[in-house]
Amino acid sequence: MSAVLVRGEEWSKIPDDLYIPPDALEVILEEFAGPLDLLLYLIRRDNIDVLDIPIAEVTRQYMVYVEIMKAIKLELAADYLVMAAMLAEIKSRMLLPRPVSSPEEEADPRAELVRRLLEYERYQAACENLDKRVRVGRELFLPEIPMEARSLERPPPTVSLDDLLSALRVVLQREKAFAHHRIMREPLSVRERMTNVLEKVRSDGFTEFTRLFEAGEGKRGVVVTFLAILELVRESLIMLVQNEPFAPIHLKAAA
Amino acid sequence: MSDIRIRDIVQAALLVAGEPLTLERLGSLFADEAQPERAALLEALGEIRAACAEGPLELQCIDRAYRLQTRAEYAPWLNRLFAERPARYSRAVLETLAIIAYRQPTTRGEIEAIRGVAVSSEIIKTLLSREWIRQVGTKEVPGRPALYGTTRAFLEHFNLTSLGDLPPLSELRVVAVDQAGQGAGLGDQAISASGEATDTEATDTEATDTEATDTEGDRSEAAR
Amino acid sequence: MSDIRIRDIVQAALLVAGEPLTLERLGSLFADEAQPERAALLEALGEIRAACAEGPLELQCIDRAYRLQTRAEYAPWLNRLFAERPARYSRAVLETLAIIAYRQPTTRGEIEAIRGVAVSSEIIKTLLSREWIRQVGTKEVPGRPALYGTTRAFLEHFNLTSLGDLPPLSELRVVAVDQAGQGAGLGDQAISASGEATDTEATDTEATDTEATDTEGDRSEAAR
Repeated sequence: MSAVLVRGEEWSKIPDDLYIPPDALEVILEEFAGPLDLLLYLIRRDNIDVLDIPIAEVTRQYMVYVEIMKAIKLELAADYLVMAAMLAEIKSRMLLPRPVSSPEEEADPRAELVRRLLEYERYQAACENLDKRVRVGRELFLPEIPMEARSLERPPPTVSLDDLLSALRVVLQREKAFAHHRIMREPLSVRERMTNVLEKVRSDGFTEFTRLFEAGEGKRGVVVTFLAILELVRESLIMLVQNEPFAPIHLKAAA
Repeated sequence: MSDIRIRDIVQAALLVAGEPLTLERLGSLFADEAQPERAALLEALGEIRAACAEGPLELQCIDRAYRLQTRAEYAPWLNRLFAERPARYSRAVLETLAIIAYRQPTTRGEIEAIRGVAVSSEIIKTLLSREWIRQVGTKEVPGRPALYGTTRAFLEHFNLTSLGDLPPLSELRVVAVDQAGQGAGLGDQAISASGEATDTEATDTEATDTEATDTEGDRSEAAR
Repeated sequence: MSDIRIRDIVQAALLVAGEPLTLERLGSLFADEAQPERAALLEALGEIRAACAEGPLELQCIDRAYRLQTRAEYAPWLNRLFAERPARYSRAVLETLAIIAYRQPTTRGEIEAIRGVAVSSEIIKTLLSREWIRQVGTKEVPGRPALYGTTRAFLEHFNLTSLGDLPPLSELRVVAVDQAGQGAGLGDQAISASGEATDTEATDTEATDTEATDTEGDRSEAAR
């Protein structure tokens, strides 16, 4: 924790005619990581034993800083005010005469504050250690060597047919819960052909019906294609057009 | 510290720069008073080149800038370093793919209706980029949804000559009923309950690991 | 090509990987039939470490993974290579990080209790976006606050082989019995109680937990 500096001079008392450039204000506030940090700073600056804090004096100094922060209209974190209240309370409790006849000795009002300061001090030290470590991008740099002849392969995912089918079984089981969906009546070869037909027909022009059939496929192929076309028409995915009876039939994707 | 040689500094810079370095840029590493001569830098580069002869790196000069790169001979090993691990598809992706296979041409809405759960665009994108499905058209209903079908690559991956090689649905249904029956006296409720359970699972996975690589999958699992 | 040594391949991989590599990952560079033994890989790493002694690099182990990095002595020159200054983090950010590192898994409330000041979401966001911390769970207390822990990226950035590499937290100073205090001496009981509360980790957490809610209460009161 470096001292609070304003224009290169350590700042412990506010001169009456204080002028603080706006930038310096933020520096001051940012310099302290919180009320405990400010208290520790005050304690260390005056070589005070944390275990025996002259609470009145420390409170006075703490308030000076808080007043500065207020005076320069910085939005003071509520925590600073909470601490101010705590200090004031400790101070007043310390002033109360302690009953001599008290059977149980009353705890030192400072005990909780001391505990927190000591605890915070440990982590402050840990923080300084961390900050001092050599770090990547500051003290350490990592080699970044390009690789010659790099090729990017994308291996296929590890999916087996069993995986696929067992996923479908789950769907089917679940589907029973959705009784209103009756799916997949047509043989798969028809569904596959539906996809193929859809790909062949275009939306911006007509495709001749007969061109969808391939002689090499035989009777079964013709039947499958025909069923596929019927199903596509039924699902309104394609339109059939015939200008007059016995004229050539044309197909068009419904778009 | 004083025994750090120009050559070591130049080498360090070439290793970490991530881009080729010109002589000017190399010179700028040094404080003004310690600025080496051009010749000294060139000498350092020469030494580095010579020292590299042993190892996996080589010094390249591209358009008057220098860089260290691995020798091409190392590509077979190094490619394995960057090889993507085979992805593992989530249940949601598999279900979607199965429904497209059996129900094609079909829309995302139809898949959602069957799965009873939303199908994220991630899932569709995953399957499209893997080229296992493709868009074969659009459906003439409001919103004009895309119609998807499976591809030749899909058939090839699963070693099928045609979709007809897939077991017919009726067979799967029987197995499904058998499996459901093992739960002893399952009424409608029980079935719908198990349906719900898988639903949640599906939505869970959808969010995170659509095409998670193994490690990513593990990580997100650990994070949960 | 046949005279490429394991060591050269490992070195090449370390130079191009851009992240620390585990022994498993190094092994995976080799085709199945040429997979070197673990011992051979460790030997290669040993040779690399020895060969580095001369140059600007050193071998470092981060969380059972290896990387090559420049020695800290080269920082003055290498910093001139990059126009961008290394990011500076405020003490609030670093303190928060240190507390998370030493107390993980921990909540924002616990950090606030130790620091005596609110931990802004900005701070947490900064640390999360640097991937130095991550949420590792939620604490089962009202409000279910997030539990944070540090990441592998944290170890990488701060050049730590493991969390155990961090110096131990300094001993909590023993609170001496002091009767000569201002006005009132510290009571024995109070001291031993507070001592116990912070002595062991387990009770430590409890102590700060209660405190956490305390401070939160205070703050909301102050806010009113």
